[in-house]
Amino acid sequence: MQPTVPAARIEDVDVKISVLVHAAPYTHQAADTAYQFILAAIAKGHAITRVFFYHDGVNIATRLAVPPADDRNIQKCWSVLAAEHGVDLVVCIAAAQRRGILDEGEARRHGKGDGAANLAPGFRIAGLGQLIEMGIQSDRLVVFGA
Amino acid sequence: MQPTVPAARIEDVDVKISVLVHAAPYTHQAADTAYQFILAAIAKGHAITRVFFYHDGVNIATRLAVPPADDRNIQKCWSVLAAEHGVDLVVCIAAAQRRGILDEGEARRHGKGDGAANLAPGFRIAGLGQLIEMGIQSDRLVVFGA
Amino acid sequence: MLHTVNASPFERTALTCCLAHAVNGDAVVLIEDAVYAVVKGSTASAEIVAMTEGVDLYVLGPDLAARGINRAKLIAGITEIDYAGFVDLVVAHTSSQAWL
Amino acid sequence: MLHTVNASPFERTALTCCLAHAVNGDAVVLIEDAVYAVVKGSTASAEIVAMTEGVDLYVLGPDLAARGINRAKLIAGITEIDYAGFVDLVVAHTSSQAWL
Amino acid sequence: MSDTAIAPKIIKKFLYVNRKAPYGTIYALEALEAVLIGAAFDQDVSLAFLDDGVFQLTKGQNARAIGMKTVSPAFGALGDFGVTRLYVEAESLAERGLTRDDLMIITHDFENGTTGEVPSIIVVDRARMSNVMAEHDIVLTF
Amino acid sequence: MSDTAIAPKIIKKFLYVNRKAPYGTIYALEALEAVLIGAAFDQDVSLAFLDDGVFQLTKGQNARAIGMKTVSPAFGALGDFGVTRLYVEAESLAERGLTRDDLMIITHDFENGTTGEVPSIIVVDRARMSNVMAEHDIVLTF
Repeated sequence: MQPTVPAARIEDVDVKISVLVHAAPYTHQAADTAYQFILAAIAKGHAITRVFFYHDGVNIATRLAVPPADDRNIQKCWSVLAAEHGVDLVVCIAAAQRRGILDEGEARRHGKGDGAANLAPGFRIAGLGQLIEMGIQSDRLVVFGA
Repeated sequence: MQPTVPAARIEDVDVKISVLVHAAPYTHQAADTAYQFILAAIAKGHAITRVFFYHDGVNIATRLAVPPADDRNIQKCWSVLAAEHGVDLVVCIAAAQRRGILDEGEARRHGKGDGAANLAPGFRIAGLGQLIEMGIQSDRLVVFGA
Repeated sequence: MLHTVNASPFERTALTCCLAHAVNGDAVVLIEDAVYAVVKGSTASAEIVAMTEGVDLYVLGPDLAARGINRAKLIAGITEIDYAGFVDLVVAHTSSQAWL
Repeated sequence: MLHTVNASPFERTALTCCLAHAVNGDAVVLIEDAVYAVVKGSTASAEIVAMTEGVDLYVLGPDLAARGINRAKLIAGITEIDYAGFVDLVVAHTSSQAWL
Repeated sequence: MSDTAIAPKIIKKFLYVNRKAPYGTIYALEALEAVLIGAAFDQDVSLAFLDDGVFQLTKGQNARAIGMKTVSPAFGALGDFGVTRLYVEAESLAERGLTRDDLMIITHDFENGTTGEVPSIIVVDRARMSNVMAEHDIVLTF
Repeated sequence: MSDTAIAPKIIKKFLYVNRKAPYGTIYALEALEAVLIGAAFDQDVSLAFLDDGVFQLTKGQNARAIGMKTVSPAFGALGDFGVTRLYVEAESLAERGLTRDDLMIITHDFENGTTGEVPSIIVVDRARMSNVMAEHDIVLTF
């Protein structure tokens, strides 16, 4: 199958794209579509400015998920994306606290005990300002949610 | 405001009710409605056979959530319900593994490191059989979801 | 049978689906965002009036209050209940079904 | 402007809302469960035909394949794209809006 | 699993109601997981497919291109688990441009042990679907 | 927060699109949190309320009875954050049995520093709402 988007409408081969992900992994397909979209964008030579995880999208970043062996591991897909392509994966701190996704600093600050941090490798927790900033710094922003 | 359900239609004052909760805390109101429903049922003298958390409902059971100080703490509400009224709160093991909710045994079994277990007090993780069993053992089953 | 609907009728089709299956003598409880369905003058309320003959319709008062919907705005024929009344309805019907 | 819709038109009203706001020259991409909208003979496809004059309509092929919808079942006037084509559409439009 | 050791005396009629499309959300998959576990309990189990739930049963699904697991083949195993009644609503099919021919063929063995297979899918109209729901003790919606 | 120290040179037009009712889901609340943080960035910020999003602006909300926080008062503070344009779609109101009088009064100070308050809510028809969307660089949907 050939994509039939008119080539004349494509402006550039090196566009800065940022992505906002709103929905929980597995429960909604949004995390999967966002991931496939980003792979395709990278393959085309575009730059991914940042991925911001908001609402239940923050749950993608838990290192504790153990999906069935015959299914994809969504967190690992994203962690590999960060490692191999240097994609900046930012988890909203306010949304993450509400839902129980903590990095080591947060886990300590809230007295959750040693080893409690559940943020997966390749993700970082930061403020909503990072969402605005990625909107400013990128040429395109795409939202995937539910 | 007086409820106007015809009293003649109410069969019993000691009915066994079980509750199934499907939706993520905060994101959907389902966890709140289920909680208020159960408080009202207990106040009326009914027995809560069990609450089973499925789909994203398993996320209610994380001990790592730190909601804003001016908001309710949904996990704590449920943990208190278990402590004060002995309500059996069962988190589906398959749904929980997929979403990163683990008790100590599971955390150890999957090599997540000491202190990684994030199941809150008052909840226990068990198989889907507990859902079927509660259907068999209770007089009524109510589903709250999204 | 007791049916529960919790989604806004303007966002999801769950209420329509429910009403298409509710039969004479059934009860329908609107909770959470579904309570918007019974606001007078809305497109959803017109559908409810047309489709609930023989069905008892209840709405959860606390959810109305949260959303600032006062009783004067409700269409006729709706019974407002609180959580205790919801429990009574569950007890009064041998089975219930959630239209999620 | 590029619009994306990902919900089934039989379950949610998002597609209707989107089409009511898409204007001449806009593009709409149907992804995930929204791809069911373009199945010939469905109530949703009738609405699409009526509401997309002047709007370019795209559907994500991988989502069609997952759901077992082969091309023979699609209404006319739909362009099937893959993820790369989706990226091209995002690039080709200065802004995009997700109807969630 | 220790769950299956309970061997309850009570037999109830369980109806699993499927109203969501597959892949876009996980409900179809996790409902099926619940059905397969539940089948071990010697209860009377039926499934209902209405609204977008009818999409779960369509032929030709292949989720490889979206990086997911194809759910539909598992329905073929239901008969082996003693789940033999899949009620499908005719109006839901028609509204979605589907006919019975768009659905997978799902069968189970004759109950009396003679050879041959019986279709598990029972297409019913909306009024009959309401009756099916009313006839069950427990209605689990996903 | 260190985020605010970035002081970007580029000014873009941000539109926050609100299409969900409050309380039933968290989208209204978390969208508002994003708006309030975003306001610190010296960008051009507007809000759009259409479909069920118009319910966010209704008078008389009180979530105490459902054990939740009442979201609506926070809209009154938007003016202080420099967010002065709340586009509300007329058709969305009408379909829901609402009029402008059912909405809260939300105002902001005159921009030139003279005394007096200006209404922040701008009721627009659907065609104008499409234009509003098209006029913005970044459309954030919640």
